[in-house]
Formats: sequence, C-alpha cells, structure tokens
Amino acid sequence: MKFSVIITLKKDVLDPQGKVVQNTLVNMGMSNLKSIRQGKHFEIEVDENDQSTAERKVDMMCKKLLVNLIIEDYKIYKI
Amino acid sequence: MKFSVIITLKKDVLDPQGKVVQNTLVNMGMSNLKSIRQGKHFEIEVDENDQSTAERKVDMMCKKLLVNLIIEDYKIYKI
Amino acid sequence: MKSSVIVFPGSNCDRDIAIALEKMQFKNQMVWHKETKLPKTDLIVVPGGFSYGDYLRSGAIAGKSFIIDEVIKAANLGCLVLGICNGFQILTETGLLKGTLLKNKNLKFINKDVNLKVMNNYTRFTNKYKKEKILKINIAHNEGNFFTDANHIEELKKENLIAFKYCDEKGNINEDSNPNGSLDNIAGIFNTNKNILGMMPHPERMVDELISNKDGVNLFSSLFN
Amino acid sequence: MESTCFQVCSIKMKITNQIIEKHGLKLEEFKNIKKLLKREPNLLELGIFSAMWNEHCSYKSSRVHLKKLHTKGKQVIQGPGENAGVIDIGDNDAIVFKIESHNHPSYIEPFQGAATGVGGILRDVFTMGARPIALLNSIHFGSPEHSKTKSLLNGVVSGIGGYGNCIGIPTVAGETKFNETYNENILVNAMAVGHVKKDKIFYSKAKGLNKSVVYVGSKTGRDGIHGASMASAEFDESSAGKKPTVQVGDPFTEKLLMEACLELMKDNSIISIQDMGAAGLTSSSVEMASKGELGIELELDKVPCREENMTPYEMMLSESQERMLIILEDKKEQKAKKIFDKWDLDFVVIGRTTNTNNLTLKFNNKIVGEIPIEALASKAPVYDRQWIKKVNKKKEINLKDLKKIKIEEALIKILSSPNHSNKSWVTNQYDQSVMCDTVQKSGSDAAIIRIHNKDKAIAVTVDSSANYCKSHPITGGKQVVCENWRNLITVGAKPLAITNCLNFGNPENKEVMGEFVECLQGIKEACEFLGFPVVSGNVSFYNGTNNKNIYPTPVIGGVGLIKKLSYPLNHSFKKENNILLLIGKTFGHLEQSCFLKENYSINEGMPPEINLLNEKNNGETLIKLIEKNLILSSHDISNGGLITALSEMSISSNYGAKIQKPKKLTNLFKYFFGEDQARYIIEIDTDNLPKVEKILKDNNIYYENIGYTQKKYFEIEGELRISNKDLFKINNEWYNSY
Ligand SMILES: Nc1ncnc2c1ncn2[C@@H]1O[C@H](COP(=O)(O)OP(=O)(O)O)[C@@H](O)[C@H]1O
Ligand SMILES: [Mg+2]
Repeated sequence: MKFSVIITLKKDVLDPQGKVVQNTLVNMGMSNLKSIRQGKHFEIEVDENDQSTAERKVDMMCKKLLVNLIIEDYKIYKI
Repeated sequence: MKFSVIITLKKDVLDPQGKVVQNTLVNMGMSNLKSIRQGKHFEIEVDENDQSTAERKVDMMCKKLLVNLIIEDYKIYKI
Repeated sequence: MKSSVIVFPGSNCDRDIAIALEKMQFKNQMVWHKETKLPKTDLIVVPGGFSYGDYLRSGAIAGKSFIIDEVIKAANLGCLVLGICNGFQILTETGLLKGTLLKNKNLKFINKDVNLKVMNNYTRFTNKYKKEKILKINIAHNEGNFFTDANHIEELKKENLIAFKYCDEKGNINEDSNPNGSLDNIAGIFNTNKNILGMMPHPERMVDELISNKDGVNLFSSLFN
Repeated sequence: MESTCFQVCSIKMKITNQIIEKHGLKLEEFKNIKKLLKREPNLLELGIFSAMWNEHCSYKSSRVHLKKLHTKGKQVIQGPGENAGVIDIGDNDAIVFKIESHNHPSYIEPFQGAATGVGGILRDVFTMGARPIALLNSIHFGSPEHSKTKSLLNGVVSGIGGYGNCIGIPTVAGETKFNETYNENILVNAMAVGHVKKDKIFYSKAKGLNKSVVYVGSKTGRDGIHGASMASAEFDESSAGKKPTVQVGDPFTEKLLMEACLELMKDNSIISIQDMGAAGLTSSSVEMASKGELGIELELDKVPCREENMTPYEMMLSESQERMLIILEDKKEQKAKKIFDKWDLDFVVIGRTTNTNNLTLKFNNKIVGEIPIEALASKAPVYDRQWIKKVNKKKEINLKDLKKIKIEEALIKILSSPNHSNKSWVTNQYDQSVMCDTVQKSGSDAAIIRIHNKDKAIAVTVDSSANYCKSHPITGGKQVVCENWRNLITVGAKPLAITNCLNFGNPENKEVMGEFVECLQGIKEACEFLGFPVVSGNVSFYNGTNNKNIYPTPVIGGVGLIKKLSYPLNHSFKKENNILLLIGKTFGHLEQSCFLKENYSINEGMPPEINLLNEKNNGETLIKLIEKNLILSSHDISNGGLITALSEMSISSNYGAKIQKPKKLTNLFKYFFGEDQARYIIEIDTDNLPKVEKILKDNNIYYENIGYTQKKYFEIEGELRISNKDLFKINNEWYNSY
C-alpha cells in the first residue's frame, strides 16, 4: 500500500528557501506568482493490507521521525 | 489559484537520503516499511483565473527553476 | 574531569573536539553511537559534523540512535552536555534543548570567523569569561538559523538562558552582525537547568594560536570550576 | 523476467556499425578488437572495450607525450601510474596527492557533477592509505554575462562545498576564473591531498593467485553508465539525450567508506586496493589484474545492486559512486567484513585472482564475457596524433595610440573585475577549518596545512594561465609551473612536486594537439629545471562544442614543505615603515596582460618570457631569506603586475604602502602593470636591510627598493592615493552584486 506524505512548514515559521525561490521566480518574470512555500514529500510503501492500519503506521513514521512537529505540519494521502 | 507540485527523484537515480531514512525507520521497528523515497513539495499560488493558463505558468516555473529535470520528475495538482 | 565524545556515522569534528578536550586536561573517551551504555563521565559532548549526512533534517536521525537515550537520561540527572554545531542540532531534535535550526537565511553554507558576545557568564560553561566579552569563533554550517516559539524566547530571556549572541567587533547586536538569520542573533542556548549548552560556533577550533586564536579555551576551562 | 531475457538476448545481439559508433569506438578500433579476441565480441565485451579504450581510461592520444614529463626526484616515492602520486616529506611521513577533472558532468548537472568530482579524487587518495587532509579546486566558467554562468557557478561551488564539508575535509585553496572560451564547456578540476606513513602506503597492483576480490561500499545502480565515454566525447546538441547518466554523490557514504578503509588498512589484510572511478568495476578490476599480470574472475550475481534486474553490462559499466575493490590476503575476510559491518557498508567477495590473464565474467554460472587483460590495457590503442606548431608574433603595442586613462582608473578596473575580485563569496561556502590543522586558509598565495601532531606543514596551491597558454603554449606551460612554484615559495615552503590536470579541446584537431604537445613541452622544461617533478595527473580532452575548442588550460597543483612551522608567512603587510623590495627585473611586458585585457580588450601578442635561470635563482634565494626569518610578508607578482600585487598586500592587512616612481623604466603603465615573470615583493624590517641586501647581492639577484609600508593608504608618489578601505570595497563588490 502506497502513501504520499506532504510536509509543510507551519504558517508562522520563516521559510527562507521559499522566499528566495519566490524572489527568483518573480525576477524571472513570473509576475503572477502570489506565494510559494517549500516542503518535503515522501512516497512510502508499506506491506500491509488493511488501510487504516497502514495509515496508522505511516502516521507513526511521521510523528516519530519524518516530521519536526515544532515547525512542520503534515498530511498523508493514499495513492 | 493554488497548486501543489510534487517533485520526485527519477527512478534509478540514487536517493541517499531515502536510503538513510528507510534504514532508520526499520531500525526503529517499522518492519512493514517496504520503501521510502524522498522528494520535494511546493505549494504555489498564482494570480490567474483561467486554470489552464495558471497550470501552464506553474509548469514553466517547474521547468525553469524548481525542478532539476536531469534527475527529477514532477507532477502538478490543483488544490 | 572525564569527558565523552559521542561519535555518529558522519560526525567529523569528533577528532577536533577530542584534541581540544585533551589539551584542556580532560580525560576523554570516544563513544560509538551503537553502544548502549555511557561510560562514567562528567561531560558529554555531541560533536559537529554531518551525522547521517544531514539527511532528512540535520540531527534528526542521530536523535533516534541508541546512545541518545543514554545521553538524555544522563542529562536529566544533571550531567553536563555540550552540543556543538551538528551536536546542537541533535540536541534540539531530542528535545533536550527547545527550538530548532533552520537553513541559513542566504541558503548557503557559511564558514567564517564571527564575533560572539557572552550573554551569561554565571554558568558551568561560561564562568571564566568576562561578562559581555566579545569572542571571535569560527562557524561552519548550513543550518544555523535558530528559531523557536514566542514562549520559549520569552523563557530564554527571562531565565537568562541565552549563552552567546552574534555581534560585530564592537559588540553591536544587529542584523548586519547576524550571519545566518537566527532569531535575536542567538548563537547558543542553555536548558532551564543550565547543564546543557547547545551552540552553532566551534569553540574547539579556537584553542590553538597557530591556527586561530584561543577564544574557545575559557569555555573548556570553565567546566573545571 | 523480461529484463533477464533482454540481457541474454542483448549479449547475443549482432554488433552493428551503429552500435560500435554509439560506444564511441572507431571501426578501425573494432577491427582491432576482433583481432585481439580472435572473434566478435558480444555486447558486454564491446561495452568493456569501449570503456577501457576511450580517451579517459586509455590516454590513447596523450600517452606518447606524457611519457616525456619529468617525473623523477629523490622526494618521489610514487610517480604517475598509481591512483595518486606520493612524495616524501621526511620522518616517515609522505604526502599523497592528485588532481582530476569532472568537466562534462559538471556542465550537465553542476551540483552533482562537481560533488562527485570531489568524491572521486578523494577516493584516489585514501585508496593509497592516506587520510585526506586538504581539498583544492580549479574552476573555470564562461563569461559572467553568459546566460548559464551564474547558475553553473552557484551549482559547482555548492557541489564542491557540499561534498567536502559533509565528509569533513577542509577545502583550502583553488582558483575561480571566467573567460568566454568556457561558455559551453566549464572546467571543474578537484585536487585532494592526503597524509600517510611511508611504510603504510597501499597500491593497486594485484598479487597472488586465488585471492579474494572484494567489493565494498555503495550498491551498484544504473547511474553513469557510459559516463567515461561521455567524458571523452565532444559536446553537441544531442548531449542533452545523454543526461540520465549523471551520478549522484553521497558524501555520507564516502565518509563511512573512508573510515572503514583506513581502519582495515591498519593491519596487513589488503594486498591491493583500487577505487571504482570512471568505468567502475571494469577499469578497477582490469587495472589491478593488469598491474599484477594476473587474471581476474568475477561472479556478477554477487555484485550488490541497487536496482532490480541489473544486467552484467550495466554492472560492469555503472559509475555508481563510493565503491572500492579490494584484493585480500587469505583468511582475512571475516575480520575485514566486521569492519565494514560496523560502518554499515556492503562487503562481498565477488571474485578471485586467476592465472589465466583473462578478465572472466560469470553470471548465473555461465561465462558471459572473457577478454584477455592485455587487450584491455597494454594493447589498448595509442595514437601519435598529428599536430602543428603554434606561430605567434609579438604585437607592438604603442600606448600612445590607446585611449588615455589614469593609473588609478586602470587599477580599479582590474581589482573590480570578476577574475580579480576577492573570492570569499566562494571560499566562505567551504569549511576551511575542519580537522583543525589549517594554518593558512585561502586568500594567500598558497594554503598551509600542518601535519597532524607535528610542527611541520605543507603548502598547497593550484594555478593555470589559459591566456598565456593559448598565445604561446610552450611559454604558457612553463609559466604555470613557475607561478605554482612561486606561490609555494612566498608562503615559506620548499616546492616538492606537482600534479597536473590537462584540459584541452579535441585532440583530433591538429592545432589543439599542437597546443597539448607544446604546453607539455613547457611544463616538462620548467619541471626539469626547477627539480619540481610531476607525480600524478589527469588528461581531459574534447573540451569544446561543435568544433569550438576551449583555450588550452593545463592546471598545476603543487605541494611544498615547511620543515619547521613557527608562523605562517603570507602576503599581508605586517607593520608600518617596513621596507618593500621588488625582487626580479621589470621590463614592462604588457602583451597578454590584464591591463590591456580589462581596459582595452586587447588579447593579442606574446605572453611574458620565462627565464628559468632567474626563476630558480630568485626563488631559491627567497627561501634562504625566509629560512633566516628575514621576511615579514611576501607575494609573487602575477596577473595585474606590480601594482595589483601591492594592492592585494594592502587589502588583506591594516597597512598600506608608499611606493616611489621607478628610476629607470619611464613608462609608468609598463612598470606598474607589466607582467614580467620571476618577480616577488617582500616586506622587511629596516634594520634587516643590510643583511637582506648582502644575501641578494651574494646570489646575484636583481632587486629594487620600491618604498615602504604605511598606515591605511596605498599610495604611489604623485600618482595615486587610495585608502585600504576603498580598495577592499572595490575588490569585494563584484561577487556580492552578481
Ligand atoms: N574555487 C576556489 N576554492 C578555494 N579557494 C579559492 C578558489 N578560488 C580562489 N581561491 C583562493 O583565492 C585566492 C586568490 O586566488 P588567485 O588570484 O588565483 O591566487 P594566485 O594568483 O596567488 O594563484 C587564493 O588564495 C585561492 O586559493
Ligand atoms: Mg600568487
């Protein structure tokens, strides 16, 4: 069973990378760009048939390692 | 209009981060983990009403800056 | 005094700190991350480097190692713990220190000598420094941009838990003297009990006049007081 | 099962002309292969030939000329031919070093290309048992205005830093240059320097029959397949299609591999060891067998693979990074494996040495390829390519015909130009201090690294002079070696030996081949005369696009010894009212100078002449002065001439200088901007002047007393007066606003 995990920086956390990317894009002429925020993505495959168990496991991985809960939020999608 | 861009490493390209994360998760007892690959995520908002125009712009941003086409693939989702 | 340097795969300032500690008369031992017990020790040092290649987030993976549980236990019992650079990042990942270290504001690795102001010299780590002394110490990191929540900042200020701030030669603390974007120019912090110090700059690189200066010496000699 | 079928079928596939061409082999060469094999090769074998016979591995166009280089000296422990050169620095200490190019991959993917370039050269050094102690690099980009330059610069610098910083080896010196000749073909050369005990050096020559051949390090993936042939192919429009062959570096794994190898090297388990660089498993196994005059048999099923269903062809040609091949003594497997387990690295016995003199490849218990080792190594093609001599004429430049400018204006133009701007934007991205033995960081003529736990040190530097080499290759070749030698001397080191990276265009072009032959001739002459041998190096041909070749760019990396280090010597002024002496004669040679290039865009004419006799005498006398502690600061005079060198000495210190106008040569531009060689500026204490003058006179050195140091201002009597602060600003603006 495969999942896609998207990790984003919390709203009030400074995103220097996103800011630089945004400036660069605007300088490149992409004037319609309103905002861009950078995050991480994980594609995770677990050996598990039950979706809710699988999801629980992925959630655990996020909480225990993948996500720094102080500064990051995350969402899990089944794919 | 908001888009979510997911950037993944091309198949066959070495993913040293994914490898280390995978080993760590397994060591932490997540034995059901089959594979994990790390990628990037961008949340992009563009000032544009027409979806296809907006998508074209995001696609251009990807091609011109956000994605390293030599080693990465990407997908754009409307959110 | 006895010191223990924890070595993770990818640590690369472990030899440097060991040499500095020995020079400062510590009886030092290296502790491999796979070990499950800490030797008897007065000081634990989590050294700089790129533990696990800085993959995922710097310090995140080392923060889950076997030995780290022992470090946490010892720290909670009052053992002195010093985290330098990647070591600081690891300590924040374990929760021993609050806050986190984001990418440098210019998104580049920065290596240079910077000025630091000693903000609190009433601690086990800093008592040999004069108050507000300005030091010149080397930094070398990608992620040294200290960030934390408003409550923690408040606590840091109220409890005098800020160890060092980035400043200029004259001691001015401002944006120009902030190399990496750290909140309030913070370069190093203590935990509430002040037995744990995490700092981005490398004091172990500043104990030999021939290669730099001796501004790091007092940090190590303070520990004997 | 589909792909197993592919692999079997493909091995049996008929070899067409198109396939041969795709492998970068000429039809003539294919005929030769058939002769050597006495049959048609299968696809796997063809791939192996193509990897071993391409320029990068076989040195087929350069070999006849490289032989002429000066490679001997009593300091030389190992000259060219091993993974890296080794020199003796006394007390059982030796220095291992080499430079290598990663030009083509870095143009395609600057970050990964540069990173893996650093990774590759580091393996060359620790393979020999040395702990790497310093990294250097020489990077050349196109014109700053070119659309690609900025992102290439960013990518390359962060790639070099990314690898070195992570593995924890200081990057201490280098050069960063811009010239439109590199617009479509940048140069990324990386040099690594290591320290080893003289009695603990490891070599790649296999010895003994039936010994285990062990694979250690990362797993093999499909990356970089045909990388070695790519490095030897000229770029054209279609090189975009070759993109997926870039390799991704993993400095973390390399750090583990380095520590594991160095740990295993503490005892006598290893017979021979070789890193898997270009052409991976193929070249490493062939090289070891060839040097040992043995055969080698590999069971490819055992190769640790990262991807599923990898074919023997892919395994043999993969250029996955961070891998090594080791031949072990009997009964040492278990002990060795334990070390690699500790570092979480693969350790697999994949074959053994044989007496067949063949490379034998087995897969699924069947022989899938078998080639005589000599066909791949000693019988690989060697070409004595046609070349023509460079003819160049002096260009009479009459300064009166040029637009009038002020000296100050001309100086500012040079100091603020991309090529002369302060490089701290670059060097601040490198950890220069890790390992705590960097006595002198980049910014001076050479970096100084202390030998761990000793009071001696080495000095290291890299140099190139593409403009000089283009205009007159022999002189240019000599000049690079001399400049390198000077840069070591000015920091108080005795020059010991060099490594060289020869970056040239297409060798099938007679002019390019001529540049190569003549540059090499110049390098050889200088090395011989100065007793400054070449101990390692690398050749990179086919730098260019669509028949436009880059300027000939030999890069020289030098190592010198400081026997007893008391304080580091550099080019920063130390005190006011010290005397400044100019060593060496000033003729005012302006052709090919920065002055003409930056101010008038004039590129014609001959480079300054090299007088090796003066070069040697001036340099050796300077060492005498340094050894007697008579010199407070020193700087060689190179691009930009006397005035630029003096400005650099001011900018890097709190002091300036007051310089008198010349007494003899009347044209001030010639005097101050001329690029005559073999010259130095030294700062000495006034009290020491008689002593210094006596030594200079005793050694027949031409010198001039040109002025003295003063506070805060750089000044030429009656001509200009600029504060150090302003000079610093002028010199630091470019990168920060680029
Ligand atoms: N890419 C680089 N990496 C490290 N150091 C560099 C790099 N580029 C330039 N430098 C450093 O900048 C200084 C000036 O370089 P350069 O002008 O080429 O010196 P020189 O003329 O003495 O050879 C040197 O100390 C050199 O080591
Ligand atoms: Mg120089």
